[in-house]
Amino acid sequence: MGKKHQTPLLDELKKGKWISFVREMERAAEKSERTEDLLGQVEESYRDKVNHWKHGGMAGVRGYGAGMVGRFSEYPDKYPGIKECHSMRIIPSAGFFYNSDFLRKLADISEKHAGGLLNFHGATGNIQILGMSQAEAEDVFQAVAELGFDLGGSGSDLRTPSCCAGQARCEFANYDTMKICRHLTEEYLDELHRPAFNYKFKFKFSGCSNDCVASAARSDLAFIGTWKDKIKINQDEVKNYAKKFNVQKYVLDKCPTKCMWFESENLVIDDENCVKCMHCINELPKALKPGDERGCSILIGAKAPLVTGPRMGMMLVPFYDVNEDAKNDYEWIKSLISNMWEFWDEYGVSRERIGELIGRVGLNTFLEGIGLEPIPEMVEHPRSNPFIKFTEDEEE
Amino acid sequence: MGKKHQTPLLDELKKGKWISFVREMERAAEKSERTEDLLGQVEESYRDKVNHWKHGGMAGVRGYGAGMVGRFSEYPDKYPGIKECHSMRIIPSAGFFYNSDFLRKLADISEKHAGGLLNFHGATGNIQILGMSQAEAEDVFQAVAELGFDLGGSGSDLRTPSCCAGQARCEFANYDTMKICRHLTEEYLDELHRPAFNYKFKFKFSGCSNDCVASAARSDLAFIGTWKDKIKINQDEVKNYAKKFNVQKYVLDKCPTKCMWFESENLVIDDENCVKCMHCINELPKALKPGDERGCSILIGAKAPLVTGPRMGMMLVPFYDVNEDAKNDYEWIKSLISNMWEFWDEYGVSRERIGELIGRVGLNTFLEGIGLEPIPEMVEHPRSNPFIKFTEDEEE
Amino acid sequence: MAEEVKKKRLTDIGPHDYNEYLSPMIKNNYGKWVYHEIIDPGTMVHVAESGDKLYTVRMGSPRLVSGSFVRDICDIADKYCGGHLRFTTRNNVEFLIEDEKNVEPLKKDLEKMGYNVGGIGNIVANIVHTQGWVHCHTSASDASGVVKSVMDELYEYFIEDKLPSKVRIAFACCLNMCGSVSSSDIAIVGTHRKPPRIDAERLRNLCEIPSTIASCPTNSIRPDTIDGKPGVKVNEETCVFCGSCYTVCPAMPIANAENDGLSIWVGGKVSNARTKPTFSKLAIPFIANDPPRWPGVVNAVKTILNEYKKGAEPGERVGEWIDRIGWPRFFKLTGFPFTKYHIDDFRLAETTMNYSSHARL
Amino acid sequence: MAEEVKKKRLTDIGPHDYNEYLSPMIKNNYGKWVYHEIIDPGTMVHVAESGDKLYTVRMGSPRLVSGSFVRDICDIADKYCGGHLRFTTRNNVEFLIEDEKNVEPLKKDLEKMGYNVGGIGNIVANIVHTQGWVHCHTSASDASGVVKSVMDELYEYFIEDKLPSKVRIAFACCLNMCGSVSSSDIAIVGTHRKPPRIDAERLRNLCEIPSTIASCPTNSIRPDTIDGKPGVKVNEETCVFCGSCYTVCPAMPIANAENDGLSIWVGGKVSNARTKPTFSKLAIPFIANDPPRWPGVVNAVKTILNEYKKGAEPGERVGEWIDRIGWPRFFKLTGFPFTKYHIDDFRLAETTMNYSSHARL
Ligand code: SRM
Ligand code: SRM
Ligand code: SRM
Ligand code: SRM
Ligand code: SF4
Ligand code: SF4
Ligand code: SF4
Ligand code: SF4
Ligand code: SF4
Ligand code: SF4
Ligand code: SF4
Ligand code: SF4
Repeated sequence: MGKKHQTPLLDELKKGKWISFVREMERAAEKSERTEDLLGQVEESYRDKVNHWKHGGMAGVRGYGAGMVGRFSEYPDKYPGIKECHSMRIIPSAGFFYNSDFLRKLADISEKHAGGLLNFHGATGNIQILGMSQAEAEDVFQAVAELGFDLGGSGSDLRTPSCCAGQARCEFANYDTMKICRHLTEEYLDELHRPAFNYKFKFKFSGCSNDCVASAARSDLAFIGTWKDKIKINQDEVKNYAKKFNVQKYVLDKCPTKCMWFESENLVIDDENCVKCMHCINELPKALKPGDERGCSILIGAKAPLVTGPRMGMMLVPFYDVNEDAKNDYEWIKSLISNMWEFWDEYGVSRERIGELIGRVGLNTFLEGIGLEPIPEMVEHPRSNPFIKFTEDEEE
Repeated sequence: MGKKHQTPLLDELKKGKWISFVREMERAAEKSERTEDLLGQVEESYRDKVNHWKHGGMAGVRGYGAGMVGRFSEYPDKYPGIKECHSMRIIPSAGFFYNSDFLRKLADISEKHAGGLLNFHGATGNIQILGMSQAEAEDVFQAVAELGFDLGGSGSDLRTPSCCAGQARCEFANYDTMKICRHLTEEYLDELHRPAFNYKFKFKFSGCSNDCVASAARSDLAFIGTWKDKIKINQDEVKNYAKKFNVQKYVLDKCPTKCMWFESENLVIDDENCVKCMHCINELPKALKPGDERGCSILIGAKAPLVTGPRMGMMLVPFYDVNEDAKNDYEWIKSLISNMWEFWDEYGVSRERIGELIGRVGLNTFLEGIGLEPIPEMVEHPRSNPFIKFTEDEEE
Repeated sequence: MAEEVKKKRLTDIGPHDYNEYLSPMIKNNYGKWVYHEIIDPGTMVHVAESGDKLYTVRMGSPRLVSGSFVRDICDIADKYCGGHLRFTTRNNVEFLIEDEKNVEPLKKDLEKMGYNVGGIGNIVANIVHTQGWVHCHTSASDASGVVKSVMDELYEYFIEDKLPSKVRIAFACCLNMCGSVSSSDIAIVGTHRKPPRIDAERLRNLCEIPSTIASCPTNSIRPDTIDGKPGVKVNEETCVFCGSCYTVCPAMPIANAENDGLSIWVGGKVSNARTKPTFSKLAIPFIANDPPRWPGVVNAVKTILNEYKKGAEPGERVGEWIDRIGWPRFFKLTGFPFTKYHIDDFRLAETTMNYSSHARL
Repeated sequence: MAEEVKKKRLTDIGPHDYNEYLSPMIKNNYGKWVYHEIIDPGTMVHVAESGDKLYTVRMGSPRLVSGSFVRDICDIADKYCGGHLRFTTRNNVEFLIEDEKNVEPLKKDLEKMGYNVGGIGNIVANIVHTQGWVHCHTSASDASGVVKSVMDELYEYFIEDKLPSKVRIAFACCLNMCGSVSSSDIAIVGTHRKPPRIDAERLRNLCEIPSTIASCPTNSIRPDTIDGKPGVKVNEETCVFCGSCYTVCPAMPIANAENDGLSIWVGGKVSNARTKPTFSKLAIPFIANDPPRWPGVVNAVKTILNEYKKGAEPGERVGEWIDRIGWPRFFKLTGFPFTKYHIDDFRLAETTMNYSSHARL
């Protein structure tokens, strides 16, 4: 293609040791005029200190209400290649495992039909192909579909679920994150493709409370692996670690409930008081393992700051027997999800995430609505204000 | 007087080892028909499970808008002695120190003019004489005044300040609680006697962060002793304690900032990280003492639950050089207080405590209003939501 | 002017000078105490730089006392303390003794007279409390009677030091919570469960409508027209029975013999020692009034205290113990049911949830 | 029906079966890993019950990549990993190696090609970030350029393990905060400082007034009549420049070249290890956009990292370090001024105050 735009400012970002996105854009621009134009517009943003995209605009694939984000240049005449510069979201392989065959073919598609630029991955977990016009959308989609991949979520729908590597490559996984991730994506394909919710809804699955997919911070429903029985201790390995570093100081003293101690040389854990935080297991992976009765906790309502402030996921179900439920095609969780969505549909307002709805109507109302009992694990502590709403049904 | 009313239920409360208020009422009733009637009405409450007082009603002393609480029986015919049963609040001696001479005379007054029942002390700290009619108010007041005692606060005024024993009987006191308590009571006598505030306002003074007068929980302005320099350590005494109990476990491990440790046998404190919580000093009183640069912290806004929920005092001034200011008749604190009251007067609404006002308008607005700079000690942590209100004056 | 003849009328004389009441030893050592030692639950000694020793004997008080009580303690003070005595911030009496050999005789005399000596160290402190049926129009329960019943049951813990730390119990007869009730190790609070009744006629005469409306924490009071005249109505769906409106407007009585009672709160503290001050949290939403001996409340408090005594480590306040074992275990140990009432639904409710996967399973 | 002829059009085929991409070793040991060891910041090994060992080499990625990049990593995967590779949740590439002797050659090849190997252990992790000026209409700053500038400066911390714990930095170009930005060790967030401008005409055509009004966190948008037609007005006294209205209504642009920039937040975390997940807190309210190398932000992040490295104990995340030393000391050490902007004034502001006498003096 050859360099059409001068990009002195962006060129500064080719210096330094960290891999440069500008180099990536240039490599793509070598084959794509539209990415050359993108470079030009971004350079202009660098000069003006302001972005040069028009607000939103439509883009999509027939039959789908989601999966593409429309993007139009503010200066279509100056940068005709990005007059339209939409991106397409593609459901990733769970755990982000791929092979070279698929990736090469996808690279080809992105160069053939779009700007040759991709995101591995978007913040929600989709593969994104950037720089596409509406006219090409169907072709790209069919090409991708032929590789066995489908469009991801966008808008007021179920967003593409994602998960940590889990049992595929991690000894800490308490359940099969990839399996349930794929299963529920499949189950709710329609909810994902055809936005009909009040707002977006996200699932994420982490195999343990290290939460490597950051589910607690950014998914309406976070599934975080845990266990019910005792941590398994290999005392010999404990002793090995104790030779190498100060286990008392760096492990025991940092246990949030101080439920571990040494009796002579042996490590003792008061498992009844363990909150499954993973710290000791992280530090002593050869010596300690989660117990055998495994499952996950379900946290609800995490989201970004707008409109009422950022929210972290809050404990809804301390122990969900996901491994058992897997045998029944995850029936229990599906019925819980449908109760939630019904409640959200009925009581939520437009652009209100489920966490905000619970904040607004109160946890009790929500629990009643979805048929769960209040339990102390849901709260940091019971109420401290005395404004109790006694109801008739509770009186003797 | 002889027993006029049968009190089978109250009689149950004369049993048991703890000193019985019923016995006290009976002892008073022996000399006072009105207290006999009070016993009768309380017995009736015990039977009906409901109180039998009319709501409020006026009572007072000429020239004063405060100092008496009016109380009228619901059944004046049945219990004529307590048709009126007001109580009078009397400013205590600071630190609640008395002698027998004064107390005897007060007992006499209470028997002569009221029901012979007293509270040592009311929850705010006043001496209360119970069971008085409006007609007797002036006589009681003059009799009390002759003993050198004045009326306390009630209604929307400055309430009677109170303090811990402080330097009079406690080695932990960082400043003279009794002196400032008396001084400010004197200074604001008019504000105490003639309610002109939006609502009540309370001062309490504790000599250290043990807060033996519970100022942090129940006073609009809480003065809590602290120090700035290093904790004084007597290493020999530390060693003595270490022989007696597990100092590491019960003292060091419980330091909120873990800023103490042993180096060989010697205790080391990283004073820069000490939050002056008093724990180590409490546990090792012979070994540790507050430093020499003493003063107090000022916390603002504590109050009971109604209407917006209970509030704890929040840090306003981390170190107030009260000992120095004492030399100037507490000028600095008085000007701070008058700034606060002006702000409260201007922006507060009726029945809004100052803590609620700060909650409503925001701490920054309040700080600007009273002329204090924002500092990090005021907050548990900086904001975590991104909704920053940038103002013109701050831009370069 | 007519006023002039009354010139001698005393007024605005201000607070009494406490110096008059300080014993010579206190005056000499004011601000110069160096340490104290607790000798037994009724006695402690403060030692000054000068070497002077001041002994304190603490005695329980029901706070609501007769003139005769006052004379009793004055007699003791005269006999052993040169007439000097004080009260504590929790309403106990303290005898300030300069001569060590007066300590034991003083205590004997008190015990002979039926008074309770104790309350120092790791004890159940005297219960701070309010007026109750004895004097307050807004009370949902009696105060002194509940306190007496609880203290009788916990008596051993006042006179002996056998708890992990101090336990402060507080009582308030309504949600106004006179006292530091909302941040006590154990708090007992008078509680209504029915909305206020409206006496339309009295309301017109006695109440200011805007302030009545503003008094409600849940915005449940709305202006209304009753018989063509201005009044208010209460939204019973949202009313939380707090009685705030009654405090402001006598024409909205809320007391209800069948439905009033007490709630139990735990784990608060005021001191800054170790942890920051913190509020008490709901343990039992409601126990019906059951005079004269309030067995429900007494048992609840006893249950908490027993579990605390069994489970807490030395030096742990009730709240620190619960924080360590977790609320689910607190409810399991005490057997108190966890209900929807325990889940906060007031203004800052969302800040009280468990935003983590931490759970004891 | 016309539809029938298009029957072969693929649609709704659902998520791909990941099993197709799992290497034989992973399939055999699925769910049966027993432990892992970090060999160096670029390499770790997972050991299975069977004794099988899976080596992982991690490589940095700018996330916004070209087809050529994809082919590069595919070549490597083919050469050493039977074509198997994955991406991490923070956008790194991971090569999954079954044969230990392929590890070092693979790393050499990557380095030869100019790729960065590292990111495992106590490192600065790859910065998760968003679109910025490259693709998003609401961005207050660029994303990739800031990230590149910061990572260049922190490069040594990606390839070497010399920090007390992992440091996760995240970037978002506006307050929508795509990503787990609001709970990162260090967060960099695009920030506006001027209210939106209103384009009355476009507003009428493009925006739904009720949802525009509802989008505002501070209720600063009110219905208004502009030239006799329905519109909105903004209360500039209360607007907090969040851009939420612009997200909903294109006719309310808020970007402003002179006044846009970045804010810095610290001390958040997502994991439940030790402490509960927590949000990042404001460190620096505003740093002007300064492309192409954003020295202001780079220095700020470097300053935090340096102090953290100097002061934190092994295993302490940034937030745990600050909790231990206290916020006043954090501001003192970094030299960042503490301002009124640091004091929360939003919805739950009152819960962030210091309700105690605890203070480092
Ligand atoms: C592409 C992506 C950022 C990226 O560079 O990776 C993205 C990009 C946009 N996000 Fe996002 N969000 C992306 C993940 C997220 C996440 C992270 C996550 O899902 O884990 C969040 C925070 C978690 C959450 O959902 O709260 C997130 C919170 C938002 C919000 C705020 C939502 C809220 O409830 O507060 C908005 C505003 C909105 O919904 O209108 C938003 C809106 C947007 C829009 C559509 C802009 C807009 O004003 O409508 C952006 C389109 C940019 C573009 O040109 O492509 N984006 N957005 C991510 C999606 C890629 C993917 O599908 O894989
Ligand atoms: C007598 C006393 C209780 C006692 O038995 O000791 C008391 C008694 C009453 N208080 Fe109180 N309060 C008493 C100390 C307190 C305290 C504790 C303190 O001052 O340390 C508090 C909590 C701290 C605080 O101020 O927030 C307290 C918080 C209230 C409130 C709630 C105020 C609020 O802002 O939430 C009310 C309601 C009101 O102000 O209308 C109240 C109202 C009342 C009224 C006047 C009843 C009413 O509805 O107006 C009570 C009169 C009872 C009577 O018949 O004597 N009382 N009140 C205490 C005053 C004695 C004294 O002066 O020494
Ligand atoms: C006499 C009194 C002050 C007064 O001016 O009247 C007082 C006196 C002492 N207090 Fe106190 N405190 C007194 C009420 C309080 C209160 C207020 C209250 O209970 O309403 C508190 C805060 C309560 C709370 O946190 O909820 C209080 C929290 C402390 C603490 C901190 C305890 C803790 O670990 O949390 C100490 C330190 C200690 O005990 O080691 C302390 C220590 C002391 C010492 C040892 C100080 C000294 O060296 O003289 C005194 C004897 C302790 C004892 O009773 O065992 N004092 N102390 C009060 C006695 C009340 C009573 O009759 O029971
Ligand atoms: C590969 C990846 C999962 C994936 O499916 O892609 C992963 C993999 C591992 N994580 Fe993670 N974590 C991954 C993202 C995360 C995230 C999410 C994030 O950063 O957005 C978190 C939560 C971050 C937070 O708390 O803010 C996360 C919190 C942890 C923790 C808890 C650390 C802590 O002490 O707070 C551990 C335990 C540890 O490191 O000891 C952990 C431990 C691990 C282990 C050791 C687990 C194992 O045995 O395989 C893995 C290698 C650690 C390493 O990189 O040093 N992983 N880990 C992610 C790599 C991201 C990257 O490229 O840098
Ligand atoms: S969340 Fe747990 S199971 Fe999943 S990758 Fe991280 S450490 Fe492993
Ligand atoms: S998992 Fe966490 S809570 Fe449980 S024993 Fe280990 S460190 Fe303690
Ligand atoms: S608050 Fe401190 S100074 Fe005052 S009596 Fe209690 S321990 Fe002593
Ligand atoms: S006073 Fe408190 S914070 Fe300071 S060293 Fe002692 S225990 Fe630690
Ligand atoms: S707590 Fe309520 S009922 Fe009891 S004295 Fe105070 S205001 Fe009266
Ligand atoms: S009792 Fe409380 S909640 Fe109910 S109407 Fe009155 S003020 Fe409102
Ligand atoms: S953070 Fe804001 S500007 Fe950046 S991609 Fe997300 S919505 Fe767009
Ligand atoms: S920028 Fe934010 S605060 Fe300002 S008007 Fe728009 S939505 Fe409201």
